[in-house]
Amino acid sequence: MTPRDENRTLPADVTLADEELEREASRLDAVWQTKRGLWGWLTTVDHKEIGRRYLVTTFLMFIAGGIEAAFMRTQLMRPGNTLLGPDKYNQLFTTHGTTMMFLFAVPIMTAMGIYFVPLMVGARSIAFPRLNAFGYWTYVVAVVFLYVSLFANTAPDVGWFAYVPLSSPQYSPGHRVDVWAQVVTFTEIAALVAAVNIIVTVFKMRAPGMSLNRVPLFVWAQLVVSFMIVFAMPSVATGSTLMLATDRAINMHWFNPAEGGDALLWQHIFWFFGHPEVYIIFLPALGFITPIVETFSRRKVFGYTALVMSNITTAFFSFGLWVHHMFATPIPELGQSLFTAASMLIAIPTGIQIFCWLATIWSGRPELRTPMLFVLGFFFTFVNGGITGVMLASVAFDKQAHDTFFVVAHLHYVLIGGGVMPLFGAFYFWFPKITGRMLSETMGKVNFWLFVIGVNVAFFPMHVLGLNGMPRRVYTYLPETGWGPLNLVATLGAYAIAVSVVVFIANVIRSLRRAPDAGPNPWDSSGLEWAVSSPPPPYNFVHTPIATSRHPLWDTAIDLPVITGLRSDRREVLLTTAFDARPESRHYHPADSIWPVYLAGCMAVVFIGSIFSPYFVLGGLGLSLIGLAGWGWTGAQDRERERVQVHQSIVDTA
Amino acid sequence: MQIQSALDAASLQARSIEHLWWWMFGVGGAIWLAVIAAMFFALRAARGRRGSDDLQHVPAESHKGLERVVSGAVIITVLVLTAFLVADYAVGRALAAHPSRALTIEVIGHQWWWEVQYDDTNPSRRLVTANEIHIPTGEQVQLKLSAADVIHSFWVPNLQGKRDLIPGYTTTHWIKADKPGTYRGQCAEFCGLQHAKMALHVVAESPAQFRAWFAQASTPNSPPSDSTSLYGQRVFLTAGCSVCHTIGGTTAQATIGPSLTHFKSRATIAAGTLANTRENVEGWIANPQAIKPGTRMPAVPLKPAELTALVSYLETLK
Amino acid sequence: MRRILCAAIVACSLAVACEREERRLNQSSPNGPAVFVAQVPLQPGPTLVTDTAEGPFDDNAYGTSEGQQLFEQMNCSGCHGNGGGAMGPALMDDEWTYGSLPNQIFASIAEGRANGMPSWKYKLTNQQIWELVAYVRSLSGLTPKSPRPAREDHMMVKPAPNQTPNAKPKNTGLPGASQRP
Amino acid sequence: MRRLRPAGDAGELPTVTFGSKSLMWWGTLGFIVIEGWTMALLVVSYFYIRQNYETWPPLRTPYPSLVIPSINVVVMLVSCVPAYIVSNAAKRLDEPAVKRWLVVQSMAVVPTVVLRWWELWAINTRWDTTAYGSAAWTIVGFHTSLLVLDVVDTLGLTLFYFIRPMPVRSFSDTVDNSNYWYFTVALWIAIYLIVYVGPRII
Repeated sequence: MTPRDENRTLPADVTLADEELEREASRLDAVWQTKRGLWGWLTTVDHKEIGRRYLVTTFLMFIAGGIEAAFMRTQLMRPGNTLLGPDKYNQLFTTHGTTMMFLFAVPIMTAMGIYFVPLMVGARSIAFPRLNAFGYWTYVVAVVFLYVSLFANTAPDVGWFAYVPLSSPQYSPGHRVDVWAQVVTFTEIAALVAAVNIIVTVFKMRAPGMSLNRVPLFVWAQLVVSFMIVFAMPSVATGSTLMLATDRAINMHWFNPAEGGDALLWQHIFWFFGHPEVYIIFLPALGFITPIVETFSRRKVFGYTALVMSNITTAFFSFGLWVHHMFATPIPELGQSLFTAASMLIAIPTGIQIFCWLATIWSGRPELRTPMLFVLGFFFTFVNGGITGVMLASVAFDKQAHDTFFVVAHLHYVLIGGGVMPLFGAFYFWFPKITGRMLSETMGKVNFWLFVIGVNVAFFPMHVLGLNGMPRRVYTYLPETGWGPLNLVATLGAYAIAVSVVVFIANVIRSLRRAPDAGPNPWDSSGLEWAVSSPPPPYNFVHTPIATSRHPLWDTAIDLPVITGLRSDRREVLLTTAFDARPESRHYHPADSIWPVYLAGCMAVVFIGSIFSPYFVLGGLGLSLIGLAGWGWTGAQDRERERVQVHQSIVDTA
Repeated sequence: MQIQSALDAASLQARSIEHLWWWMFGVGGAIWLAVIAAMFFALRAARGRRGSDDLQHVPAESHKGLERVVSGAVIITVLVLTAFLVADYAVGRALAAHPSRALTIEVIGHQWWWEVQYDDTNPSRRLVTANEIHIPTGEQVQLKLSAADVIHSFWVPNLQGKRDLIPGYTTTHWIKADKPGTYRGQCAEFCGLQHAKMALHVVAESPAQFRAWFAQASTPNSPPSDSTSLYGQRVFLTAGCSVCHTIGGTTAQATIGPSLTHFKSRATIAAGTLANTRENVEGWIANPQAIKPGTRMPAVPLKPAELTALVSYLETLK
Repeated sequence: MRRILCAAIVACSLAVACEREERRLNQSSPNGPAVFVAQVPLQPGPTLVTDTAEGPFDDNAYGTSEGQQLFEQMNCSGCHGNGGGAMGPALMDDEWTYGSLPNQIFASIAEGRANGMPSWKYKLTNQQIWELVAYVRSLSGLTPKSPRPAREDHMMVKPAPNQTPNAKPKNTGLPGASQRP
Repeated sequence: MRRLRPAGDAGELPTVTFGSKSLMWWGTLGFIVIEGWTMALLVVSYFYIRQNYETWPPLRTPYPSLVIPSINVVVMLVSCVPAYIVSNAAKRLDEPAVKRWLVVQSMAVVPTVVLRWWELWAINTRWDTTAYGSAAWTIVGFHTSLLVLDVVDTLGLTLFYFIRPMPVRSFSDTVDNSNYWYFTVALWIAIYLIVYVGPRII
């Protein structure tokens, strides 16, 4: 039973009457609605509710990291400044890096996925909603833990890369590094859980007819990145939780050279995660760009297949270039050249994507609305960072530029240009969908120009500073180095960025105070997420839509074919085959549950406690048994009404 | 003016890297301009089609054209990258080239200063100093790099790219300075509280001058003559300085801190943080934490008279 | 809600954490040369005064670890054999010939003791001696567990202090008193 | 808002599916991949550390003893039999058989955890003596966490089956539980060869 032959059997002019739809909608509301009040807030498993919280929390982290950056820039504004001592400065730059990488960039990208992937593939929910909630709460634990530590003078002070032996117990006494290791552990758990969730959602819950070659590029990016997370995150989890934390807590010798341990092992483990990490941030951002470019060029994207392929190749290559973070360490020449080649190779798929978007704009009818502006800002800024990236791939040049402000400039051009700018574009683009309200275009343009100018003023001078010999992670510098003026310029740029973010926040507050004015599809865009009301109802779709092309809303301008028959008296989702998305089964969808937040609490006891005493670990695991039991506890709901399929035979039970 | 810069090469190695940089800068800059230009062209070219309401309609021929343009751009990218790769490999070979035998200097990174030892078959003639490396110009010098505590990175931009000093490893580095001068360097791998103030100076001088310096540096000073310096020496040996520091020709032979045998011959103190002047030295000894918060040098409580005498003694260590 | 809960819990231990993590750098000691201090070991100066069972660095991780470094650099292990004892008495057991109170250990280090323990009052500053006191006490589990040092980046010749079980501070005889039976 | 045109009916589709048709199967697979990959990284690190030694295990370190680990390997392999029978019974929705054999499986898996305790000490060196010890302990320790997790899962499942009638879909979950057990056992055989037998060979 595929959508196509269904189309043949059913007359094309029959459409569902509005009152019928409303009755169905109210039935679904009764079943899918989250309870009001604190309890409902704690127990909800609605992927949109969780996604919205994720977005808010991660954006708060963006602000926190930004404030830390502002402090650092102010300290470096002039030589010999005494605003911050080395101790505070080291804590701040470590917290800044940890926050931006682990608590902002990666989770906010997965947050976008958690909110939009089910909508874009036309599913009623995400594959494992309770796991999804658990991931969010675990992430919240990391946030709270790091920031309480910061105010308890216990923030990590060894850099977001925590190189041993500096982070080994002898040179980092106390628990600052333990905080880092466990914060990383929590974020790893959260990221992995979200990744599995998105992979399964994309493979098993796509709308009928959405074969892999019709999957929106946003979803493709999320899928590819989820696979990258599955293979990258275990690496840093291994390093931080199973090696560094055990070295510090129970005196293991993973990194003790005197007992056969190895300091370079950490760098391999860390960068085998650390480099894909960059693309884990960057690829979803590219996923945001395509729908924005399509919508505001009024044209389907040029080179869909090329874009998908470059996504996948980028993901593969990104695991083959971690050593270019280690060119200054004793690594055989030949090995280095191979990694140079790989590092340069990865520029090709990225280039292809940029060319495809330019071609799309070229042959379309661009409208310079705010989201589109941020995409142009992406070209302007990111290409610069990409080129310096290729330069840094050169072993010889990297020997000079490595660990200098040149790298600081490069990575901010890549991550802000390639990550944050598309993200802001995405905020402006999808804010109406999430809140039902438009953001102000004028404030948006102010926000954009301040941001682009700020970023370039703040980070371009750093290239020069680096080449003029300014190393990274210095809390101050001598007047005779002559680095003062450019640092002052960079600091002013940083302030400009701060102002532009304030403008954005003001813009959000302003439109949240107004009445909903967006409507389901304010930009006349083509994705399935625009087929439902803004904000979407808890069940997303009254009837699961059928994807007849890559751009359902553009190609089926008149009426949308849907699959009916999912039960509305209990939470049920439609599963389809992994590749060509033929309807396969209806799947029970779990109810709201307190156990995700409870188990996240247990995780907190286990991992934070492990810093102080093994008894916390045992206690936490003991408590989590209750949680697991509660999680697994399922009554025999309407047992007789299940239809069971074992292999091909379908059995009706009872 | 820049006291340490990769763009002011003074050695074989730094210059080849600098050439590579300017070359990549030219090509990279051109590519950036091209892409941005393409972006603005795309916006302009599209303007004509504004308002026509055939949604998503793209004429097939323009599609063909697009395909040609895009694949052209991709091919150019590939070519440029290949060129970069070749250039990098060539420079890499150049950097790797070095003679079989050469003057070998061991550099050991400590939190937060540099220990410098000139290899010698005869251990007694092994010259130990700190934070200042003298090398002869015009010949390849080998640096043997190791770390005593955490990872540091040896970096003198005008002379050579950086090389990490990693506990448990010994790495080598080659420098061939081609014009005399003093070149500042700085630790490039984050190494703790005073990473920012862990600098060193490389003094490149003609082989003759170098030999002269070496001979002078290898012979301890004669004991001080005047009474103040003598008192100062006694302070040094009794007040606790000798627990960490070495002064050749005296009973102070500890190796926890930098060797002070020819203290006065160095341009700076506190690992390139302050000029080696009388006031600075007095201020440093009186309260090191004020200058390098976290340094291992404790503030030894001394009476003013003791401090003055101590400094006058150190002044004699030419 | 959970945020508030977490915050509350940690807020209680906040003060502790601050103290434990404080990087107390080698301050120039406010009271004259070490020699005068060591003669009155019980008043080592306002910032570092201690007459109690708690040394000024006992609950400070950084200070204890500085003491660890000094212990090695001053070659204390030459006699005390990494705390296991050799020519000098063991430091990891609960036998304290001259008392286990911080100020007693301070006196032992500063003044030196019979049978070969040299006097360090001319070699180390008060703070350094107090850091050594904290480390020596951590060896036998007399200091709070949380700030105690873990393994060093050296050969594993002795169990790390963070593994030593907590011990009751013993005050076996002040100088002159006989050893415990 | 667009009008919706019914173009198909899902009412006839099954609500409980087994194997790769069910979500839980994919989820289980996801975590198998993650845990397997983590273990792979640990094993690579183990051999990376090995490069720092001339002899393996290091000097003055005895070989790991083989008795207990070998016994446990056998126990685990045997315990796969009830697991297999359980999953087949579950696919037949044969509740009595599932209950019966889940009890057998529980009795078969509990000893593996008990044996694991001596297995850890069979490494014959402490984790805090050398990097070799650390590596071995970390690998076995990490596997222990997976083992305990799955044993708890099995016991809980058995308990539930006896406490109250289970929804039909938990028969599918039961199959996935068996699959995860096969993975745990397979992983252990690899570790047994690397950590316990390996040092005698390489």
